[in-house]
Amino acid sequence: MPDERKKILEVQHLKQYFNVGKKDEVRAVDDVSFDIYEGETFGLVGESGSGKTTTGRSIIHLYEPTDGTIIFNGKDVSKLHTKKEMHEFRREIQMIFQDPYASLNPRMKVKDIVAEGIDIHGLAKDDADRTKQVEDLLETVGLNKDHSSRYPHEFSGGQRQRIGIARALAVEPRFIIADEPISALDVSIQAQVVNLMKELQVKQNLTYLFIAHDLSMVKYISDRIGVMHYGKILEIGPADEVYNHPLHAYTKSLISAVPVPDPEFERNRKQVAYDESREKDDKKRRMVEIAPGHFVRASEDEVAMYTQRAIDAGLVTEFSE
Amino acid sequence: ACGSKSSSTSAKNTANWTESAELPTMDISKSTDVVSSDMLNNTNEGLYRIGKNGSITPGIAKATKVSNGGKTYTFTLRKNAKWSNGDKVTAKDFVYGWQRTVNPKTASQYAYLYSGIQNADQIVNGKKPVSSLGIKADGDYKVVVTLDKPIAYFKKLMGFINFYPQNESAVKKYGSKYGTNSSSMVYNGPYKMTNWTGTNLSWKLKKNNDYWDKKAVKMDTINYQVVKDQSTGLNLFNSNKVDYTTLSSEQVKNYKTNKNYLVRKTAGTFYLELNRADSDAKVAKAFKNQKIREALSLAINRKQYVNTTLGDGSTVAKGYVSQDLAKNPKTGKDFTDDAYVASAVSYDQAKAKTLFKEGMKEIGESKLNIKLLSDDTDKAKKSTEFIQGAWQKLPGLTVSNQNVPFKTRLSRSQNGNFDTVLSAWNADFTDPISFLSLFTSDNSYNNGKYKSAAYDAAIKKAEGSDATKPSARWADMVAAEKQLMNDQAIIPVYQQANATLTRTNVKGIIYNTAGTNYNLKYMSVK
Amino acid sequence: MADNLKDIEIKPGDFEPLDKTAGPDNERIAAPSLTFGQDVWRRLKSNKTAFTSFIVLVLMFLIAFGGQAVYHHDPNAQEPKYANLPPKIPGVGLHGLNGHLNQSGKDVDVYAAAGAGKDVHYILGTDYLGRDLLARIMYGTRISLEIALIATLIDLTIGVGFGILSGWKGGRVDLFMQRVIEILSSIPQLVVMVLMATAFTKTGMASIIAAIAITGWTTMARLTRAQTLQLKNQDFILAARTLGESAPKIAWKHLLPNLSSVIIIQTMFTIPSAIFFEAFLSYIGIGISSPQASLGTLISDGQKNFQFLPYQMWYPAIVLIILMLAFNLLGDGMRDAFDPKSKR
Amino acid sequence: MATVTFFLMKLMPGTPLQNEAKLTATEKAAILAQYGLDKPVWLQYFIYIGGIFKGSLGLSFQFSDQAVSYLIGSRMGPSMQLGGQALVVGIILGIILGAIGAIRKDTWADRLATILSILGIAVPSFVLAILLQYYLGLKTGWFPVAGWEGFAYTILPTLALAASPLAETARFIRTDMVDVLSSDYIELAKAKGLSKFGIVYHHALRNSLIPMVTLIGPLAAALMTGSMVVENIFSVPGIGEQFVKSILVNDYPTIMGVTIFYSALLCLLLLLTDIVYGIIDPRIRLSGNGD
Amino acid sequence: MENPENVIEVRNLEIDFHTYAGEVKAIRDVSFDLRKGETLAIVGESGSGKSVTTRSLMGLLAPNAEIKKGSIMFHGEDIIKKSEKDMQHIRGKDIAMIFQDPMTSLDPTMRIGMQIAEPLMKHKGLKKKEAVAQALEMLKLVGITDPEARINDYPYQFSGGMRQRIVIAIALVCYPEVLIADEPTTALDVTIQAQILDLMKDLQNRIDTSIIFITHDLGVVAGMADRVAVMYAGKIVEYGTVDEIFFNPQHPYTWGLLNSMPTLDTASGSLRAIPGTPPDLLDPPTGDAFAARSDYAMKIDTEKQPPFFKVSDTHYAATWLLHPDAPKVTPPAEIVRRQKKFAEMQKPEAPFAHTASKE
Ligand SMILES: Nc1ncnc2c1ncn2[C@@H]1O[C@H](COP(=O)(O)OP(=O)(O)OP(=O)(O)O)[C@@H](O)[C@H]1O
Ligand SMILES: Nc1ncnc2c1ncn2[C@@H]1O[C@H](COP(=O)(O)OP(=O)(O)OP(=O)(O)O)[C@@H](O)[C@H]1O
Ligand SMILES: [Mg+2]
Ligand SMILES: [Mg+2]
Repeated sequence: MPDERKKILEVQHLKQYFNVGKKDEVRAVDDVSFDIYEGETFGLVGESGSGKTTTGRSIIHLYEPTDGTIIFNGKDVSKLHTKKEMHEFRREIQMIFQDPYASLNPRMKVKDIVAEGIDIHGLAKDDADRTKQVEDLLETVGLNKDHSSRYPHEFSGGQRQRIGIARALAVEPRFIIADEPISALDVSIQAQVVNLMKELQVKQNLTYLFIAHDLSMVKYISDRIGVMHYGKILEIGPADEVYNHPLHAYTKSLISAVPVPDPEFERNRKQVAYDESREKDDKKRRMVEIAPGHFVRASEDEVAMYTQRAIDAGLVTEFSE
Repeated sequence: ACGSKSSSTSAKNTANWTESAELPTMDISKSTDVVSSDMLNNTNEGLYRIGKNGSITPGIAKATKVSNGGKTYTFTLRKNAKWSNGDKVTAKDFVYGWQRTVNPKTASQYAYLYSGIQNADQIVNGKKPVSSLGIKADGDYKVVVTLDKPIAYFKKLMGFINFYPQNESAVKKYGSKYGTNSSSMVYNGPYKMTNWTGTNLSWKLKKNNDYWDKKAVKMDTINYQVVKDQSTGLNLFNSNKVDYTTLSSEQVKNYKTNKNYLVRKTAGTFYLELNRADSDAKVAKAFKNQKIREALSLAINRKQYVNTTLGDGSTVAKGYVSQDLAKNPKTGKDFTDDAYVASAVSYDQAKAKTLFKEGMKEIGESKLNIKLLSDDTDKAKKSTEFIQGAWQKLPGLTVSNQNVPFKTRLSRSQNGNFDTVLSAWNADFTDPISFLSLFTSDNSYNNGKYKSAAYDAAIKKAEGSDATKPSARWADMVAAEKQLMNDQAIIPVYQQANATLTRTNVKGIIYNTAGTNYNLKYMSVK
Repeated sequence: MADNLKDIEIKPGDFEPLDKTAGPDNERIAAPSLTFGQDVWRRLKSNKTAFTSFIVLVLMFLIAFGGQAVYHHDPNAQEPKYANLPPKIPGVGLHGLNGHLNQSGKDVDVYAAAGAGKDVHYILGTDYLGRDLLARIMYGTRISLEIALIATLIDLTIGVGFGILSGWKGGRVDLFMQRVIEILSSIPQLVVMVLMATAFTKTGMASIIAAIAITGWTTMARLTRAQTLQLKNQDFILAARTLGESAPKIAWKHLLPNLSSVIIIQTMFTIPSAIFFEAFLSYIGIGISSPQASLGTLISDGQKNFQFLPYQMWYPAIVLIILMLAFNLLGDGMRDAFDPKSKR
Repeated sequence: MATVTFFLMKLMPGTPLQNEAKLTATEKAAILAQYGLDKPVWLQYFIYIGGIFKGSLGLSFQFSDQAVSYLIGSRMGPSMQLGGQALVVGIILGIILGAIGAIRKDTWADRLATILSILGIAVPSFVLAILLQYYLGLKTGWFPVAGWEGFAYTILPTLALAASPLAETARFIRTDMVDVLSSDYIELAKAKGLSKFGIVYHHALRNSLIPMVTLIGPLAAALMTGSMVVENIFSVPGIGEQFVKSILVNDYPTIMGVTIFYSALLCLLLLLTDIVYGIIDPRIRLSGNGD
Repeated sequence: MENPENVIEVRNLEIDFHTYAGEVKAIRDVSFDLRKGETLAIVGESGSGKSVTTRSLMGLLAPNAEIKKGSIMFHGEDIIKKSEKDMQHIRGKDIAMIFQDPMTSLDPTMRIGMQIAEPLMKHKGLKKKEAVAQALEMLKLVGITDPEARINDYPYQFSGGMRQRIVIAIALVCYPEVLIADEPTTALDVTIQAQILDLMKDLQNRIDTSIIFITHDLGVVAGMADRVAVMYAGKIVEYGTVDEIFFNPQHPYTWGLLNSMPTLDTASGSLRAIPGTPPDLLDPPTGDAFAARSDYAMKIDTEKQPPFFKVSDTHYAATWLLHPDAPKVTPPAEIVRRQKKFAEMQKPEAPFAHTASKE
């Protein structure tokens, strides 16, 4: 059971609102709670604008959360007051970005991009050490060391993404938030990056928060998946379970829409429509553990229904509760 | 041409005139500038009207009696003079007008001209009531003026617009609007003004049919337009849109032979003042040195300056007092001839250099930096550049120019905030004293703080004991001028002239060198 | 599809598996390494108009700042007797360059009239004080360029600084700073100049610079702010933040280099507008004070005699126009060169 | 703005008095009282600011007894007319020139349009004005040389003034339109089979014109500057010409008044363009505040 | 093979782009047909020439493009030879196009009704009123709710999915024979993508348009296409019916593509990535462009370009592996799995023969 493992990140009732008090207030993240265990990959899916990126950025403290707590490695992130603590935090948690074209400063050489973290945290003894570290990192992500004196625009999307990964790895983080790291890449290249990430996870004992809307890839890479919609997480569970036996109607609909590279399957595919109005009734909802490790956001009167679904799917036996 | 319908030049008895600046006011008590004084002079009339060569010709006054040793003047007014509102011009109008001007509440900037008229100074200072002014109406048609002391040029003053009568009912009627546009004003002169809104750039003078001497007035209309740019003026002249325009120096060069070319000398002298009370001790010390002063004067090639650089008809200054201003009452010789001190206004670069060296030695300095202050007009800039160029040829002298707006220059001059300043003085009336009174030790215009007992004494005599003795007074004034020049108290540069193009078919304009520019009463178009 | 297999000549060994280790590197980058700067330079060079402008400007700078070394004429040396002489180049009979002028309808040899000897000739003529016009134009160009450079400096310091700060801080600070810019730019620049000219009691460099310092940088601030607003949400900035980079360092390392194109382009437009501004001030009489000269004072002096001594206006005006054209065309070219859309 | 101007003016040397030296203390006091200069500066300030709200800008020094507001009011007409005409002429011609440049990008027509438009910026308005006056006024006699008596008199000053807005507009429209022409919706319009003209007229022009609206404010501001010179040369009784004069004679109340007037006008214009922008750009019009 | 069923026949198309660095050989000898009523999908990596190919059909190539060779026959006439004026009559009427980004494809300042009506006014000569009325019909057809109210709205008032519907409405309003859809759903969410794809299929059935569908998402291809062309480095490397491409792929690049995607059945274990990057088209390799990245490359691949080898009547692939003399290689496991499935499908008792039914 995953519970035995150490929780590296605990997100509790995170709320991230923008333009608070103004006409155009956006509740990008609205009461989101989840945990991530050390060494696992937690996938976060949902449609555009559902708040995935915002969640990621709140965790890494690019935004000041409106409400809620984020506990990383046992420490409350919002209580990291001293510069040193913040610095330490910045080393342990890193981010990989969606757009490989926008995430690298076009006016910097690859070696300086990769070394940025090394410089900030003073991780190199001298210039030679810095160069060596950069070259090692490039090698780790499968690039040549003579790439280090080139500019980002000379690289293809996949190569750039790998440079971005090298930059994140430079400070030897324990936790990486990958915000749609492959969405902008060609299919044939996506696998390169995903494979690299998996490899690194094993080698360096990394934990990932993997954000994507490509469900098949998320399912493939993640141990557990959270499904977001309108700033809320609707369902969390083991990847296979969520994918094969979604409990929440929204998850069902989402999965039914994923195109599959199989003409036969596609010919018989039925898309499940989702009626989102139900979500907006004013009922109180919270995350309920319907099956072991499988949570659904439900109101009290919905619990029975979800439980029944879980039973039907064989996720729980009738007596498990 | 497309826009030039019937160019009014062709129409009989109409002319198109230009002015170089707006008309700021038509209030006699408030006029300070040339344009308004020109307009007032032609739309109004005082006791006299200044005629050809500064002669005094009859105005509202029909007869004058001087009594009491030159201290009382009794003017008899003509009965047919009328205001444009129908009122008769009476002695009361003079009394009212004068009192209004000296009244400190009116804040007339020319009230100082009344100095010498009984109680005027005290009234201006607020020490005596306005009614105590030495002017009384004796019936409707007799004005009696009492002076503190005889004033030699008093009659000339009476042709100056500040002494013109004012119609009380009109002043009261228009209140604060009085004189701010052509219809809030009454006229008793040869012309009436129309179409002036108070701020616009064009207006008209129309023949005044209420004028007592209207038979003499030939013009029906004179159209005025303000043209600030001389090229524009020339273009307008050449396209027959105007009959008069002033010329810039380069324009002069090309129009010297033009049949319309006409130069008007003015009683205005440009001179350099040297600040003997300079805050910069070194400069003050230098300016107190006679040799240095002389060197600075000798270094300036005035002839070259007026001919090539200025080239607008201005002439080399023969001295401080301007040429053609006054004639020796006995010999008829010009003042400048009588009082000529050649060394003070000539050019000798070699001598200048030696003198300067000597002077510097005397004060124990080798280098001198002075600032040359002047207006920011074109002419002033050219002048300062020229002088700067000339002066910098003197060993050890560096000159930097400061060109500032006119009023700033004035106030800096008067506050002594300058090293040397290029100033101009235009005579208010055609008497050398109008110039000479400036440099008495206590005169507020003596910006350079020149002090000469001899000079002061000569002026005092001319204004006092010799006031009624023309020849003695003349001699006093000549002596004063010579003293000034020998001391090189100031450095006269040039006498100003206005080069114009004036259509040859325009006749009968009387130009004045001092006071108002011109008298259009007898103007005509052939 | 005609795949006539017979036509294909197969050599033995053709179907041997390829030895990958010997083959070309998978991650090889073939294109030569061009830095951003080189790339811009290349595109600029290929834009003939802009490149010509660039050359012209370089020449202008050289002549304005180094010309005196070759053409030894004091721009302030007066020779009043040779005032207003038209251009004369010995041996050139061309009207306009032979020292003749049309005066009152007659062709006059002005040099002879002024009593100038055979050896006296001024390439571009003289002004009203007999100063060498060519020397003065060179000098005036220098002063104008100096003003332009100062304006640029102000743009680069105040403008860029203000823009970055405003954009980076965002929120209320930004709102306030934007108001400041709005207020400043709602004052016509001339008005500021007038205020300055009067406040400084003396016109000249100081007041012009002050006026430019007050309003000249607002466009630059606006542009850099807009760009900063865009940049600051770019992933690479976020990346730097997640690495723990401090704000000033981000500004220096990430913002500035990426603002450079905007800044350079805007500078290309600041320069001519500063030169122009000065010229305008000179025209209304509150510009550089004599005997210093700028192109503006030269033109406005010359303009008064335009009908008689056209050369006095035309030569400085032509220099000014060329400067303006060159800077503007170069600016346009720079904009294209910096535009990623015109990559090809 | 008024505040800044006021205090700057107070810093300035010189007084309105012409013959200061000859005036007696009482007279000076009277004059100062007339202009309200006898009071402490801070009081003057509040009186002045108070006056502004009542529409009073004090009295002019140069025109004795003339209210600055009257001065501005009576001089506004010609300036507005010239400015308006120049703006209209400049913008319309500028749009045509700019559009030609954008549509025929990188051809000789584009280059010609570019050079023309940059010349409009490069030739100082005072040079242009005297050239126009000399050649089109005096030499050919087609237009009146100077003055202000009817429409014919407005043509040359309008042309002289229009050069810079024309140039600015042309450049702006060109860059903007080049952008617009490479946008996706133009591609779609091409894919619809619309003709080149149809694309430009129905899609490109409108989209490049909308941002143009924001340019009007700065253009108008530039016109104010230009008008000072042009009005002077063509003897137009406008406010700009008066402004230059008041600078040269230290007529502070007028300088202040005109400055405030200009700034207010500009603010008004900016506000107006904001509103117009909202009206013509559907994105802003309907959402209240576009992002 | 002049087939009357073919709406468009592209032959030996070669397109170069003139750039500072040299000639970009973007399209290198491309030939394909588009049949009436079918959906032809073109897949391939970014930069492989999908967009350029289809733009050439519209006569909308960038100014620096040069068509070196080849022909594009549309109703027996070569589009390449047509004048701009003639092309204007074809665009929007006979051949219509949808672009990738619905957010920027619509004129922000024009009411959508007008935007849809424009082609009608241009091609059918309709008056504005009639055109807008038809536009309204079209809006209904693409499933915009309450079209009467929305016809006068501006684009920004619609969501991305709605906008793409409007773009589709514009493209289809003249009932074109050919619809080119260049990555019409890439910018959209999966759920909305599914809706749009359904809509397109539905409309195709009604209007009987031939569709060229460009995408790099094999899942979408599987759902949409009748036939598929796989492009790599400016060439078509394999084409066939959708089942043939998905279940019996022959080109190593196609293998790589299919292999690098996790599917429903892909259990954990690593994905097989295609290593390296596509070649630089400034200087395309002499032989098989994919050789450098292929695990199955042979010596000849670096020397000679492979011709098309016939796999079936409808299926061709350009790889030397199909040469009779070439050694038999075992494709990756996933491909083997797929080929097994294909073999099953080919058995006579297979429920239906999808491809056969088309012919
Ligand atoms: N800085 C911000 N200010 C205001 N609103 C914001 C801000 N950042 C994000 N939002 C809004 O918050 C919501 C969630 O955005 P977020 O980027 O987290 O979504 P996402 O799930 O990552 O979507 P995508 O799949 O498109 O990346 C959106 O409606 C977005 O517009
Ligand atoms: N205007 C152009 N100038 C130069 N090269 C061009 C131009 N347009 C396209 N290319 C080149 O042509 C090749 C094919 O481009 P194309 O746009 O057809 O690719 P694509 O397959 O549509 O890719 P994507 O999936 O990214 O849309 C690319 O290498 C591209 O760089
Ligand atoms: Mg996101
Ligand atoms: Mg494409």
